[in-house]
Amino acid sequence: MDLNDTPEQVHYRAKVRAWLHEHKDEAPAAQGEDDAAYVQARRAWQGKLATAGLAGVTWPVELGGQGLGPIEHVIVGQEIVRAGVPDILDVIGVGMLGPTIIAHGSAEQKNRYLGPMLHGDEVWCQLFSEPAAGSDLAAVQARAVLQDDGSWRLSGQKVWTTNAHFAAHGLLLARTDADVPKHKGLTMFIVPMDAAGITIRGLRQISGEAEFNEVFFDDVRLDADAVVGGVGNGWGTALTTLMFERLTIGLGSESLGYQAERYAAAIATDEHARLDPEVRRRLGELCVQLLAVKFTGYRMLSALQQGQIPGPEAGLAKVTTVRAAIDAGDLIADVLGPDALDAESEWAYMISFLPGLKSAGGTEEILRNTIGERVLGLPPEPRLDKGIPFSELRAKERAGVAAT
Amino acid sequence: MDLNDTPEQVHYRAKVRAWLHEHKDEAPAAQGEDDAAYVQARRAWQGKLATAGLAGVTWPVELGGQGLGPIEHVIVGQEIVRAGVPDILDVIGVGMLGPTIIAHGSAEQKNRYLGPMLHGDEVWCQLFSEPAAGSDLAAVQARAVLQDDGSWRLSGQKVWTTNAHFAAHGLLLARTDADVPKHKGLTMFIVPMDAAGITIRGLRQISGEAEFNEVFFDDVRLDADAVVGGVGNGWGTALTTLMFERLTIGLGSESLGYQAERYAAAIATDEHARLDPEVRRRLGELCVQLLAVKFTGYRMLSALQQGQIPGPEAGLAKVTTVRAAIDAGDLIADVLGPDALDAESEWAYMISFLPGLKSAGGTEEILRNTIGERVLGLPPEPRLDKGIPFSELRAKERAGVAAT
Amino acid sequence: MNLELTDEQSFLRDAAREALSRVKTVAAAREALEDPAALPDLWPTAREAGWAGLLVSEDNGGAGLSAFEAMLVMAEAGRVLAGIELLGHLPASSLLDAAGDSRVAAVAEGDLRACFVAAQPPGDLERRWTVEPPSGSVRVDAPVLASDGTLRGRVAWVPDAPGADVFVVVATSADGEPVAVAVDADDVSVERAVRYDATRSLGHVSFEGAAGVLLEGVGAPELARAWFLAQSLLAAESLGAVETALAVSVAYAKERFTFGRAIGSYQAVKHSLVEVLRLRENTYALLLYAGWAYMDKPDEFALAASAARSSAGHALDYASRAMISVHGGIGATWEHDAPLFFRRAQLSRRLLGGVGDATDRVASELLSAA
Amino acid sequence: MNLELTDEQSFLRDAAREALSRVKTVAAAREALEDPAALPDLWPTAREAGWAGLLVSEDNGGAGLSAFEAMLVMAEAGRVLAGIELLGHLPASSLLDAAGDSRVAAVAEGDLRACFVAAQPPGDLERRWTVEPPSGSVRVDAPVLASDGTLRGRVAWVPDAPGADVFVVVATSADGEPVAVAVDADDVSVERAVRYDATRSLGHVSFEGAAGVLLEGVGAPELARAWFLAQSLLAAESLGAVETALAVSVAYAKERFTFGRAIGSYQAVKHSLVEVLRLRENTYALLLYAGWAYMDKPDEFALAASAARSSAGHALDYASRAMISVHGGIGATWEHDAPLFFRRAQLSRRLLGGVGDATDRVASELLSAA
Repeated sequence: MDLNDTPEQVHYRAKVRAWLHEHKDEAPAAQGEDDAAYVQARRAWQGKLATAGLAGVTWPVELGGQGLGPIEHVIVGQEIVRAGVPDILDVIGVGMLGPTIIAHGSAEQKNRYLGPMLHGDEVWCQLFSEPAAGSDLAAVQARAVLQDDGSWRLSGQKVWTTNAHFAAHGLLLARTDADVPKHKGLTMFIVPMDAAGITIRGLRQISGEAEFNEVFFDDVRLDADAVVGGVGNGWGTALTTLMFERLTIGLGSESLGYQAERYAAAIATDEHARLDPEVRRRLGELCVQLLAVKFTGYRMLSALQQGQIPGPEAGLAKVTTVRAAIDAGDLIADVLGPDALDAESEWAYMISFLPGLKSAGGTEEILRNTIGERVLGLPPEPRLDKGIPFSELRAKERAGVAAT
Repeated sequence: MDLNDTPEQVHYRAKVRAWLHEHKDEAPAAQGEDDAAYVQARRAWQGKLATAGLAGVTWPVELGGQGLGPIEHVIVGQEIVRAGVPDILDVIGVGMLGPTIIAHGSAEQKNRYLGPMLHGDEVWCQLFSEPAAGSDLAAVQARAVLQDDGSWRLSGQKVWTTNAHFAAHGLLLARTDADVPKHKGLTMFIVPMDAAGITIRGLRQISGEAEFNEVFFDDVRLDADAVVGGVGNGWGTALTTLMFERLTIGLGSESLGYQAERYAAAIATDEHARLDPEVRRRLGELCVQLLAVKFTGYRMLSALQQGQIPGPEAGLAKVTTVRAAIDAGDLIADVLGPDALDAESEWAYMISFLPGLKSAGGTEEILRNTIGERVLGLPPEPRLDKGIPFSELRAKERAGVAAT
Repeated sequence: MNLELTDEQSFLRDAAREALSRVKTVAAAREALEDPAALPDLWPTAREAGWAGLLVSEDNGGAGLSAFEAMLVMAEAGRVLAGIELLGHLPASSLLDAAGDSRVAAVAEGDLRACFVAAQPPGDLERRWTVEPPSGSVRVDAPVLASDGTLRGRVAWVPDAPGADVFVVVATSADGEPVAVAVDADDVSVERAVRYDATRSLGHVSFEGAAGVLLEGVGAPELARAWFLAQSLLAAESLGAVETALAVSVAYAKERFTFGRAIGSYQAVKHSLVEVLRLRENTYALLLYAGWAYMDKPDEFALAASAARSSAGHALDYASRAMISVHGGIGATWEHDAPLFFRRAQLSRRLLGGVGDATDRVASELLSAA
Repeated sequence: MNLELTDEQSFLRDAAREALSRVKTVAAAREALEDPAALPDLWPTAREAGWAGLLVSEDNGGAGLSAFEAMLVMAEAGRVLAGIELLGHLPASSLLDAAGDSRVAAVAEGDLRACFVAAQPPGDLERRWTVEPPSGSVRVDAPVLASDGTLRGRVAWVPDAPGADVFVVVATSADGEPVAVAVDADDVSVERAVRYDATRSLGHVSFEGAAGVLLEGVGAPELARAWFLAQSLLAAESLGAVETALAVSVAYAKERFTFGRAIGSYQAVKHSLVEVLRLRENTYALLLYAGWAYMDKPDEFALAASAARSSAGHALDYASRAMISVHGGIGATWEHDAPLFFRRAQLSRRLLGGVGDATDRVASELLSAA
């Protein structure tokens, strides 16, 4: 058991730190307005990071990456936080979608897309979730129909799409066969976001900010070579993306800002509250959780470094983080009073943001099912949708609603 | 809205109080050793209460009761607590099994059994639950087989049976037909507890005390007239008992001793803890729950008095009570330290007793299902046992275990 | 004993529901987050319905009803997130009534809108009469009534202060006794404060040598009673919001399918909604307790009202989060109603001492009686 | 960074599991509730396995291992509810080692069993070194070492005190400094105290002018480190119990059917067992933190060990209740193992400052650093 850097890691960290120190004045602000100029500045900064080898750290060297391990990836992340500069803009592309293309894409796709993605020249978005296919992702209804010329026509709606409004490409999961069970009739596509028939609409959250977008597809034409991983193999391809999503969240947890120290600092400003046993108990309990998440992250990293793939139980760290941060928001607002809820307050944003985060990205309930079944080996829920063609399933659901 | 006694109730309460005041010296101690002499004293006291009209308050007059309403029942209970004397010994018989016989029994059964039950001459026990049929009560396996002479032969095991070791009779749910779906092949019987083939064994709980018994039946002969409510109608008859069980628990909650005032008094003895904001927050939260239960009880009583039957949501009061009392035990042991866990401490007994109470009597989870479905109208869980003959169901379960 | 609503109470409740249904209050709650002018003025509705004089005795031109009837109206307002200025008005009106103040008829009529500038009564940890601080966890002294009859002090986060005509202020007199002082709006400086829930009218109120009328016959017991009345009203308002959150969540859980089943058939969803029901039932029972204690058990009113406030605050917090959660991602979007109930929960639980002080008071009352 | 166990650590853990599997410790835990003599003496096992000298440096005849290795052994003991006197012995042995006390070789060998009479280091609310009171919430002063070298004081609920050969006592010197004093058993009065969990050896310890040997070179930092070491060991022991509770509950949830389905297929059961797993994972991560901080980040050891203790206490409380609950009624019976884990949880969380003080310490450390 050793939590300290190896000599090689010490050296690597020093190199990264030196580069960041030298170039940090070239970085844009870590938070900025959601406008074109800021996005442009962040893209340029991503390009610099990529050129310096500080993006795609774990990507293969032949595809523009550094071919290093997850620990080096985390070291870069830690040093970026330490330097107070923003990380790459396209975390979703470089962390999740790029690796999916690396795993399942054709040689042409890798050649065409990975370089511009890594350097921020082309930002990507993930087009998986739909209004009726969230935690039950295999229920997607967006429909791609094969044309006689080998192209596809895509119609449907996606939702919860980060960065859609400035993305060049999207990775999209569509149904290409409704007459087979739901996991089997799916295909993954690369979609040019400037194609005719695409409409993007910001989706405002509780806080009032548009964190996500809805994206509408009205008879959008996709070329035959837009398919990633083969027709009908979309579910397997999507699982790869989800695995990298878990990894990205797990490895990136330190930069989420949900840290024990931050909340303690907020309470410490109130001389009365910091000595109140009830406040301290609540603060202590939530900080215990956050410290545990921090070291769970190191455990995961260590396992990754040994070549292990994290199981679904890694998702528990997110559950813990969100819960603890919700408790922190509660406590801080109890101590500071209604001003903590002011629109300008950093806490109001967090308090507003977290309830949605709790439901998003595969709800906690589905995660607990998965972990109970795959990690603890408990028997599954009775599934009423197994082996039933997707088209029939939808008809049954509609009948179910009508009957109640 | 009026929580106060009506003039008639004021009068009734005064009468009850006067009788209790006059006779309280004749009462045995409220708690005693679990021996024959104490049981005998309690039975004699029950006889006196019954003669004075303070037992079976809501039973019909023609069956020895007072023909009064639930409020009068509660008034009697409150005055008994106030007088510091024990209530009737056979709460289960008079509160739940007697009313079942009143509803479903034959004229002969009513004549034979109700009088001795009410007066404590014959104590009763409830023989429903089995090791593999607790919350899923309809899964009982105790088997009664009809003989050529019209009698029955009973074999099987019951569990969680209060008072079995000194009961004269038991009301028992048995399977009489395994080839029909599980709710349909059940019959209710009256069992003489001194019959040949019955073995009773005390079942010790966490605290070390035998709160309950296991009862084993080895080819026990039951007469044809032991059947209550008709062969194959056992499930309906059992539901009546369960409804009266809910009522008895609901109306008797005040005498359970889980009261806000009692816990506050325990904390108040510690001068440091009573001023500690963390202790006070925990105490306040659990007392809020207990006060709510108290007034929920009055609501239920008021509804009963208007002729309404309480729905399954009445069970939430028990959930709340048990949770709050668990929190109270926790808090008190945190404040008092390990001595609160001493075998002689009143708190150790409560702390030991509650976890079992939480699981017993239809677990909280089943209750939440029932309320979700019957009160909120939510759709049911998928049921895999519907319409399947009981014998097949058991075979499927065994196969399921073998497969894992 | 009869805890069913009387016919009059049912009528009052149904009439309130009907009157409030004429305005799209929930939609307005959303619009007002961006445009405060979008908030409808519901005071005319309150006047017409006779709510302004609910707690004023019939002799003084009111309806002579009691706290429980006021709670029924508050619950209806809470059910649709209606911003009516009753939380400030009703306790103030009852104090003006008790003192026989000259303005009471106009207040009962709703021609004058009153605002209660509350102070929390002393407890066993905090011996002073205190008011909300602008920020932080240390409560501050109630305003002071100098011997020359002028009032000085500042009270933050006063519900319904903006636009009120007469302020009924809990203050301490020169000799340290708690008193109630009526001050006209002209003598009060009110800084409007909007935080998170745009339907909640709040103001920071300052008195800088304001001329006040001492309310005769109103002492510590009446002032404490008014504080706990406000606690009950806030609890009732939250209860109404809980009921809507539950109904909307249940409806969605029946019609939304995932993995081939309606989500309401999953225990995680079902049990969570039953938990909302449990908290709802508990809160309602405690409001009955508070209503009864207000009339017949004055010694228990502090306990009952604090317990109701504590229960309601927790219930609405849980219910509004469950509402978001049951609706999945969409429940966290701006266009959905769930965030509006969440906003209501978050701000409400931090007003008038907050749910924390109410819970502490429950402990305090029980410990003192032990 | 590598957080996997080393081969030596795995070997130590497996050997401990093997050694402890030879005794029916769980059954003994039940029997000892009625007959204390039923408790097996596991000290010979500890001696043979070399656990007595785990934390003693090799120069002084020990294994020279670190806190994390000790935690691994404690977790194995906790897994089978084994009552071994390591919680008292190990921190004491490390202090004797640091001071180079003459008895350290015998202690490392296990010929002498040591007992740590701990005191909680001062914090920002409580400025004294305090020990457990016999009852109630007010902690009492640590024993006092008079200038004549005699020790006076009383410490309640000292783990592993009965039968110990040498006591390492945290005391305050005449000039108010914290010191460690070694006292032979002959000079100590120990009143055995059995409460609820018969496997936990406890004693109320009194010193009435006992002659003690001042441990040189042991000051406040070492004494604090020993206190937090004890916190980590107790946390590790609880973790082991959590792991058994989880495994047994999962196995039962697979084989028990209700309403035609294995109970583990119901979300209520499944999610509750996943919650046990979550708490288990959190606790294990914090033990890694504590083990690392003990060696390499002494400034964070108080934080890490307190967090581990807090997490473990909560985890075992939850896991043992879930174990009862998943087993339905039978889980609450005397013959079942679940109540033994419940007893372990209930008593453990109230020893050595309790889980409450540990949680407060987490806040205190973070607030002080802010």
